[in-house]
Amino acid sequence: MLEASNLECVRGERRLFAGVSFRLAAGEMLALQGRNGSGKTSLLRMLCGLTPAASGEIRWCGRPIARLGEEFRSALCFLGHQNAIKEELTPLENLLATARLAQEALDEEAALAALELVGLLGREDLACRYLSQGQKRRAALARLVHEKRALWVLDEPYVALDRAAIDLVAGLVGAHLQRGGLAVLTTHQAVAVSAGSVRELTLGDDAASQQRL
Amino acid sequence: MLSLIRAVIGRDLRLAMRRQADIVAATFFFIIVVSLFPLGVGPEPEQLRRMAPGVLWVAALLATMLSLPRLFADDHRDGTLEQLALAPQPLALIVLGKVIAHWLFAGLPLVLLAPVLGIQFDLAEDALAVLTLSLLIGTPALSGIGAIGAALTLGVRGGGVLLSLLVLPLYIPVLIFGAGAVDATVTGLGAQAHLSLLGALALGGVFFAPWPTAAALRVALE
Amino acid sequence: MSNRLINWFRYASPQSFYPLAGRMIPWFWGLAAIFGVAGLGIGFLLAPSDAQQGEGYRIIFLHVPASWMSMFIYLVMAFWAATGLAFNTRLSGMMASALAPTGALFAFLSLWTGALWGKPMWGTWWVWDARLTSELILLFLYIGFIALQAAIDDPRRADRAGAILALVGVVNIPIIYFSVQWWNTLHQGASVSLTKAPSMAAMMLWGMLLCALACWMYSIAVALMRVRVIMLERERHTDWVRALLRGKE
Amino acid sequence: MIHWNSLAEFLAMGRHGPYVWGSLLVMVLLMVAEPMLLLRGRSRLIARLRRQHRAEAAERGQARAGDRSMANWSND
Repeated sequence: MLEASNLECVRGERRLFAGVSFRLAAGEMLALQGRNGSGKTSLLRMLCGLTPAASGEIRWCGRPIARLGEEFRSALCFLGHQNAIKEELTPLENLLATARLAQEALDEEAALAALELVGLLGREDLACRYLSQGQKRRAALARLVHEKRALWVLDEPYVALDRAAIDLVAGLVGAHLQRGGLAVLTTHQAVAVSAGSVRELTLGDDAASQQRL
Repeated sequence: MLSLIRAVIGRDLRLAMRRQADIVAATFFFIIVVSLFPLGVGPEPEQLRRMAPGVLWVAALLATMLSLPRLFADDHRDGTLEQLALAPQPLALIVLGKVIAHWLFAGLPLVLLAPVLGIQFDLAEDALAVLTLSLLIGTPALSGIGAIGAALTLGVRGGGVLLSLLVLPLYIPVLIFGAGAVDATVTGLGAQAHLSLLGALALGGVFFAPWPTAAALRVALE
Repeated sequence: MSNRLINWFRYASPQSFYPLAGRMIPWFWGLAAIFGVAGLGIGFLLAPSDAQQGEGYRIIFLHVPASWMSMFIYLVMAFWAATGLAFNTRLSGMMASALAPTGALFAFLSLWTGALWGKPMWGTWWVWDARLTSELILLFLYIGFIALQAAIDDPRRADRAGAILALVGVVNIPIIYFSVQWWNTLHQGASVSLTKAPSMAAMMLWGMLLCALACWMYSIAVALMRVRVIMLERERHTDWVRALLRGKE
Repeated sequence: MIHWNSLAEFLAMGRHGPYVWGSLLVMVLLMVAEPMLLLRGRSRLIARLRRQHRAEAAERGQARAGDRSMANWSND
């Protein structure tokens, strides 16, 4: 379903990676690894279509994502490095606003259930600026509970989370894969998911591919 | 489509209400700038009446400039802008929603204050009415055109100053027709033509500006 | 047709354009010099004096070409910006940024010569005449473009942001010009204006055309020089720049 | 053919001399200065790039030597 061929990433005057290719079918997950600055986040942004690749192509269901545009974006759920949480809004408002902007039906009951699952019940009416780092991350990840779109692209989903929350997210990803979804995520930790097959890709392994231009 | 625009407006307005200090600051800036002019040029009613349209309109431009940098900067910082750019609808529609919201909390207060401030300048009733009407028609154009500048300077060094450099020249037609409408009323020429042209600018500003703004936002997100 | 156009742009890669521009520059300098000498010769030595304006009208031989060029260069810049956005070619963005300073220079010269013309003719350095005001705004637009590009570090991003700004500007220039003219007629009524140009003798027309051609050739030459510098700077890590610089030692 | 009778008359430009010559002078000055500045900027850029390229080449040579010494060391 998701296919990348010969991707090259240039940031400023450095080539972060080149010749990155992979293919991901339904129910599969790609775990991106690599040290800091190896271009993991850049690759994720490329997969979303935010950053154009210096060369190479990304295809979704056999068609280039640049051509697909909105059709691709309606199958994509991206969770970036930043939480995309509004400090002034409560977790509940954030969750509902995100769903509304993505044109997804999410009623308050379902949203509350999602917040309960990520352990934010009792804080759903507190402005996010009063939450801890980990709680903010949980508020952001609450989106995933009812997320039905096919491709999840998650940047460091486990960062700032405690053990229980990591297991919870891994469970959500596992359930998503079991439904036939796809996931691409970056991580520094090896976290087992309950279902689906995991492919691994390590960026910046060979010093030759990463060089000054 | 409409529900998306409504969702964006609703979210931005709610955020603005939680951060009222910004709106209040821009509004008071408008009031203070307008009130400073009589102190600077003297209290002769005749002179004040002649200056009023220009002063109020220039102050409105500057007050709008003040709130523009935050139009996209907050969303950019916390990652919401990426989410908006990845929404399965054209980004321009979302921008349109944000422009309307910006007008509601940055432009509308100026419109509502204008008659009160116009009294300070000894404007007659018909001139006050036209002043308010011209601001009502013209300020949406300021929000629309300003959004282009805000998107172009997003995350750029010295963005605020650069923003005024880019946007103020583009505001000139709005200023001319807006202040001209009041002027024409005062001199008894009738404001009809000015107001229609202003309306055309506002329509253009609100409905065409979101497209270059969306393009600039995508460039900023790369 | 469009296919051939794209091919043409692809062949116009910096690597092949750089030496080509280098070969063309001397020719444009030569043409600029010939036209300039001829135009100034006609304008300052041969042309008769104007009945109303005396000798001061000769500033027009400088002012009008500078104004023309400042507007024309903005259009060319917007054209390159549009092709850069449409075809994503590297050369287009470089051309746009190479043209901007020269356009700004001509806008400034147009204001300067306009002021020096206005003082003896109108008795004042500055008149809020529609053309002068539009020229001032054009200078602001150029400065905005240059400042925006200077503030963005990544050249590709700077190109695209500048291109959007240039296109927005080009849509706005007619609106601005129209609004300023409208404003001008309301506020100044029957006062003097540049539109009342002296009835032009054929010789004056020739002088002006030649001066305009000289400015045109000058702009091309300078823009090519600047685009070469930009190319070296931006492509400094490519093999062809390395080879080129090694070859010159 | 030439419009002027004397050089003084030409320079005076019918009392408009300062304005006419002021225009011409500034225009010519700027139009000469622009290419001059460009040429200077270009030669500076070329010198800087040469330095950079040389430094990079040296760095690369050193890195290669470093690899070799590492290899020798691990062989011991």
